[in-house]
Amino acid sequence: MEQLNLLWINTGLHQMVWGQGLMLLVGILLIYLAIVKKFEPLLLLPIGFGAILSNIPGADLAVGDGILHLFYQVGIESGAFPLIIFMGVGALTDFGPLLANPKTLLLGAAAQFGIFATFLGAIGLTSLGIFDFSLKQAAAIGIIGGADGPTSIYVASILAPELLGAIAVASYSYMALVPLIQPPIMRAFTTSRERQIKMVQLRDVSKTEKIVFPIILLLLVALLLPDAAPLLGMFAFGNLMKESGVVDRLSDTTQNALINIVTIFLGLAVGSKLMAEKFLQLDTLGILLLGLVAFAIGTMCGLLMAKLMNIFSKNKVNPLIGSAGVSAVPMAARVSNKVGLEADPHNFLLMHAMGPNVAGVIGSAIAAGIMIQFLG
Amino acid sequence: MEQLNLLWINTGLHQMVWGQGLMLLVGILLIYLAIVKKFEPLLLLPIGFGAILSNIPGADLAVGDGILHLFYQVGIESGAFPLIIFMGVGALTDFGPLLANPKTLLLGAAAQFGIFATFLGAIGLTSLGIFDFSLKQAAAIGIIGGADGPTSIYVASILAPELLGAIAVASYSYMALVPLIQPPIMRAFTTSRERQIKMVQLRDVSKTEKIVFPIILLLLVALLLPDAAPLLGMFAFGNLMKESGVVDRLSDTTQNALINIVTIFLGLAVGSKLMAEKFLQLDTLGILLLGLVAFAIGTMCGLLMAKLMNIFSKNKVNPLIGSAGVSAVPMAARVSNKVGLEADPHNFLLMHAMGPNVAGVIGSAIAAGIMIQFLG
Amino acid sequence: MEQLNLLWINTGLHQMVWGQGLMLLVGILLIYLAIVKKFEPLLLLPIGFGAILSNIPGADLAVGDGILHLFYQVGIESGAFPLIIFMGVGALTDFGPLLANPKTLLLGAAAQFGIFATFLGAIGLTSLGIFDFSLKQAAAIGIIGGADGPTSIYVASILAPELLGAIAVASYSYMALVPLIQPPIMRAFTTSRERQIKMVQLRDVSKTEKIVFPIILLLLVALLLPDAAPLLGMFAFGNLMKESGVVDRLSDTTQNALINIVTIFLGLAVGSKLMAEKFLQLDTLGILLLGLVAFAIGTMCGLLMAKLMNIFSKNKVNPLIGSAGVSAVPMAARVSNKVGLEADPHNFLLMHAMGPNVAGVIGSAIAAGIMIQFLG
Amino acid sequence: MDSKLLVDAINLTLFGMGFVFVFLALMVVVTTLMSASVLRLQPNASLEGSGPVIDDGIDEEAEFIIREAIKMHRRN
Amino acid sequence: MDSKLLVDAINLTLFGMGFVFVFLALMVVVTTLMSASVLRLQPNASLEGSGPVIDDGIDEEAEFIIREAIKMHRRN
Amino acid sequence: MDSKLLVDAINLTLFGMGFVFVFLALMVVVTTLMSASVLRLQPNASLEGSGPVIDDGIDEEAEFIIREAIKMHRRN
Ligand code: NA
Ligand code: NA
Ligand code: NA
Repeated sequence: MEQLNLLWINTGLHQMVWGQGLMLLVGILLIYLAIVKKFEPLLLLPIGFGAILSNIPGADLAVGDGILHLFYQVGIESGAFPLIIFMGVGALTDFGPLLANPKTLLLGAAAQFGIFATFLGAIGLTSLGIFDFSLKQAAAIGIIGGADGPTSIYVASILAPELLGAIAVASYSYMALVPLIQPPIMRAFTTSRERQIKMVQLRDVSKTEKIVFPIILLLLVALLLPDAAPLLGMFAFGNLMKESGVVDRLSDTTQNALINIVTIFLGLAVGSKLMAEKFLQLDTLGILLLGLVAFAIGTMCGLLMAKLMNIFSKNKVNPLIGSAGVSAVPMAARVSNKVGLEADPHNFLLMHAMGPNVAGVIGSAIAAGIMIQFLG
Repeated sequence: MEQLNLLWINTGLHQMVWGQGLMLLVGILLIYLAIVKKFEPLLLLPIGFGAILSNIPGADLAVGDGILHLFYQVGIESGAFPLIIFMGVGALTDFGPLLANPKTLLLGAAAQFGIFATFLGAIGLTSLGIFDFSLKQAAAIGIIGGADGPTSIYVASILAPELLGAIAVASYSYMALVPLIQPPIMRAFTTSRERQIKMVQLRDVSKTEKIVFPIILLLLVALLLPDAAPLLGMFAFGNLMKESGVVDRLSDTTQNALINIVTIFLGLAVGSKLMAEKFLQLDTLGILLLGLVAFAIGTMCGLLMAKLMNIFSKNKVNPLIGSAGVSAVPMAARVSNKVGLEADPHNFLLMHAMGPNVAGVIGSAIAAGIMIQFLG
Repeated sequence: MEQLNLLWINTGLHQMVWGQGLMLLVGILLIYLAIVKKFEPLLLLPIGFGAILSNIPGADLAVGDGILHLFYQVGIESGAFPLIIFMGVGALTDFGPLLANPKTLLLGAAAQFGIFATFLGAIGLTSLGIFDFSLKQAAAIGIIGGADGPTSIYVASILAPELLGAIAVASYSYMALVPLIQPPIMRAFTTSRERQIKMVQLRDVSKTEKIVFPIILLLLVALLLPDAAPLLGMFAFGNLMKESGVVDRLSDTTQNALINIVTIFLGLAVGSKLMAEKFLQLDTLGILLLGLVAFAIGTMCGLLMAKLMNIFSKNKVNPLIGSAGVSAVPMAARVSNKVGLEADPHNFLLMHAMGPNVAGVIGSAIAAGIMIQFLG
Repeated sequence: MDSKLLVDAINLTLFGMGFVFVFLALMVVVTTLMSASVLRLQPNASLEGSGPVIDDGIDEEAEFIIREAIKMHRRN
Repeated sequence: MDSKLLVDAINLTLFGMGFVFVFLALMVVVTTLMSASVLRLQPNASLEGSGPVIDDGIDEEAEFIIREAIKMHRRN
Repeated sequence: MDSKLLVDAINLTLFGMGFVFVFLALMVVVTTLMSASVLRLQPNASLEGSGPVIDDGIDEEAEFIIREAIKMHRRN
């Protein structure tokens, strides 16, 4: 009897508090979104599973010597996982369209206003007493607007690790929702005529340009913003491995086994930050809300910047490619293409949108470096 | 001369104690079994090599800063390696046959009596003064009867790390010996007529069932036995990655590069627990003996459970599939098939035996959770 | 204004000291050599990139919690990376030609005189007051003459971590330069007639011999020189995985995903030792100079040993295969073949040179073990 | 003390074995219910091939064939 | 203190957004110069295929085709 | 002290080089004996292909061919 009682006392059912039960449902929801709705499944499936594991009452997987906590310490606290993922992203990125039309870098710059506006909004809401975010927390939340998962996780791990779970979930969820979030904004801020603008075919880009570009990017970062060097350094390294053509076996492994392995453990480790007592707070609601605002403002500013550039430039750009400046590679570029085809079924914008799309990755990393430099 | 002398003093030959020499031979034996006899070579080759490396006099690879000791600390002491392997096993497991015939789960339950009977036997022999095992040690030894390598290693690393080497060697050796150990027991406890029972063709199982199953497994474990959550959580995660179909690149890497890498280092790390002074003890003999008993009792109980089920059920099961409940995937299922074919050359039991086979993996992990909860 | 000033103060440009600027150029040079000149790109590209990252003023990536410093601590300080690479090299090595003609092992022995002569030279120059190397440092420098990257890095990490960056760069650079360094020496120390010696076709080697060889190698090392056991143990383990044929999936992963992943992080970690204040010293110049001498002497001794063997043996060896004894696998063997073809366009030495080539790997590891035993 | 040890072991065996059975029996029930619900909700669910397949064995065979093909290709 | 927080945030926003623009505008200039130099130095540089290609999409398609082919092969 | 250093270095060189030779010469003997025993015990042992092969070079070539084939496949 005594033992039966002990067994019962140790069950998850007996130890569960309502918050843990709710988080199990959140975990199942994330898994559902990943599998059925195809919401960024590579990340949301591990994160959702990690969320369930972290909230098993009595298992203590996300604290102390728990395996998820170990993954978190080894991979995220050290910064290693997001940086390795960024190296992999670099090895998967083609800067060709950007090099063929470098001024689209400015679209990637403009879309970063989503980050700063949200940062400002979070502090504003704190001033009004609605939320209670510090400058560091506000900055980490703002970076959601960069629409780059690893950048968000990297910045949150440095500036606001207590919010990392909510920030990562918001970041990947909204990246998956880009096809729903962006089109209405794109239609609202452009005229039908603008959406029909045809862009000139992109020029061919030589192998040498592609090899030199990541080195130039690295040196500019090194000279001007050292705090962005970890992120953009690993990004440029991955890209150089790919473009150089002399280390194909390293590049292949980076794009496959390595990024896959790290993605699994990154997801589980992020899940360890979804423990009920940390996640079920008003702050999380604020993060989800502000993250959505960040995506919307970023999209809008990308569009407006494209329209502004058209005032000064002879070679008109279709403003629809501006929204791709938030990154969310390659989803946002596909959305640009899709909305463009609605306006004119012969207007293929995909290639043109890839320029601002990858520019947005660089832009967000620069914004991240600024935040870390001033607040880190 | 002085230097020659120093060189001689530092040679392995001069420093060797007889136990180390014996362990070098044990290492060679394990490698021989792995290569020539094909005894679970994926594990026994690295373990055998690790055993040799650990017993090189003066090299100190398995203690302090030695590389094998580092592998042990990083991978086994933390629990990471067996859990990652279990994730990989999950990604390689097909629950289809089990879902088509869920009552075979009971066969996987019955076979776990091998674990508990051996646990009891170890304590009994201690009471009689023949061996000297603590409850924790007896539990870790009993788990050998689960016929799952990673489960054995995980439990031993928590309850009795000092016996881990012997337990792992016994576990993998007997798994390799399943085709020798099981058939006589199977023939002894079944009649020729029982062995000829034909089972109905398994129904088709839908993708949805396969996706929902690992989530249900995880939730049941979470609610009822949190201490089994690390093992079965990672197992279910691996299986969900595979069955969901939305993260194929993660699933592929888990089934290949990741599980292979971890297997290599797990094997070497286990080898580090085969140092002479720890391994060459009477206890080791007891472990080898008790492990064999555990396999035998598990096999027997699986068979008897199948016969018991046939008393109450209309759809007869061939009792030969009961012995597959010890797991030792997929060897035990193949043995069921082979012995079945001896009795009737048209009776293919392989598919039917896969159900209890994977049920045995779950059953052992549950038994492991119980042991850890009460003794850990 | 205040913030603009802060931003400027924090830029890399403002913080840069001349040494860092110079090291950025060194990093670019290494990348240039890797990409354009194809100098061992698998290592020199990551090392070059790591050199740039380490010298970004204000980023502090190679010290404290910087990511490159973490890679260094985890992978090189622990010894893990070079040992894992050596396991991979073992899995890529074919001992067939060596087994077909075992006396070529002596060529691999002779070429190690490059190591010891350089060690002696470094101490001699210290006695003369020109440089200031300790015995440990001189030994680590000498190992460059072994022409094996991972051996050099392993020894340097134990005996002289402060010189590791320069030693690794010298080692890989000279390995890439083998086609320039060796031929003049080969022509100077052999007569045209010697270079035309035709060697008898190598006999077939059985699978069993190939399987037994790594075990014999391991046991000899275990008995005679335990300090070489980590290096040669992992090397023999990799080779046994390959030759045994029973763990192909482990062997494949070792030869591909695993060695590639470790190579990337090894390169970056080595790059972390190229920080300006440590690298820009007179010592570095000495290391580059002595490393070149080591290669040259090793080449020469390999040739002379071959000529010596011809005095006592009936089966003449072409002395050109002696220079392959420095290792630099498989470059040095190809150089032997090429110089041989110059002398006689029908004389293919490639297979014959593979024997001393892999013997050189063993020889250097033995020399490394001696150095570690007496000085470590 | 020895008898205390034995009593503890017997207790743990009984509870442990009991729990294993209860847990797996519960899984039988839950799994059966789950399958029934799924089949009711998706009566024409696309089934995976014909009958459950042991991935392992067959994959390995196919892999082996492909590898051999590549080897043959290399030799030629 | 709240107003101090807000002022800090506004300052950081202005400087941050300004820096992002300056940095990326500088990249436009440097990249353009780089491309011009490269094209002048290597006027007939071998171009990669015809026009920049999104590796991802096309690779995935090809991979998919190959995988399907292997699957078909396995079934037979 | 400098001369002490030099003496140490000379000693280590002599012993080190000597040991390298002894070790590898011993390997010559042991390897030869091993091969002889193996060939006596397995006179008709299945040999691997014809003569030892440098895996590296040939594998890389084959891999290269396969990769090129895949690339061509992708382009079409
Ligand atoms: Na972005
Ligand atoms: Na089992
Ligand atoms: Na060498």
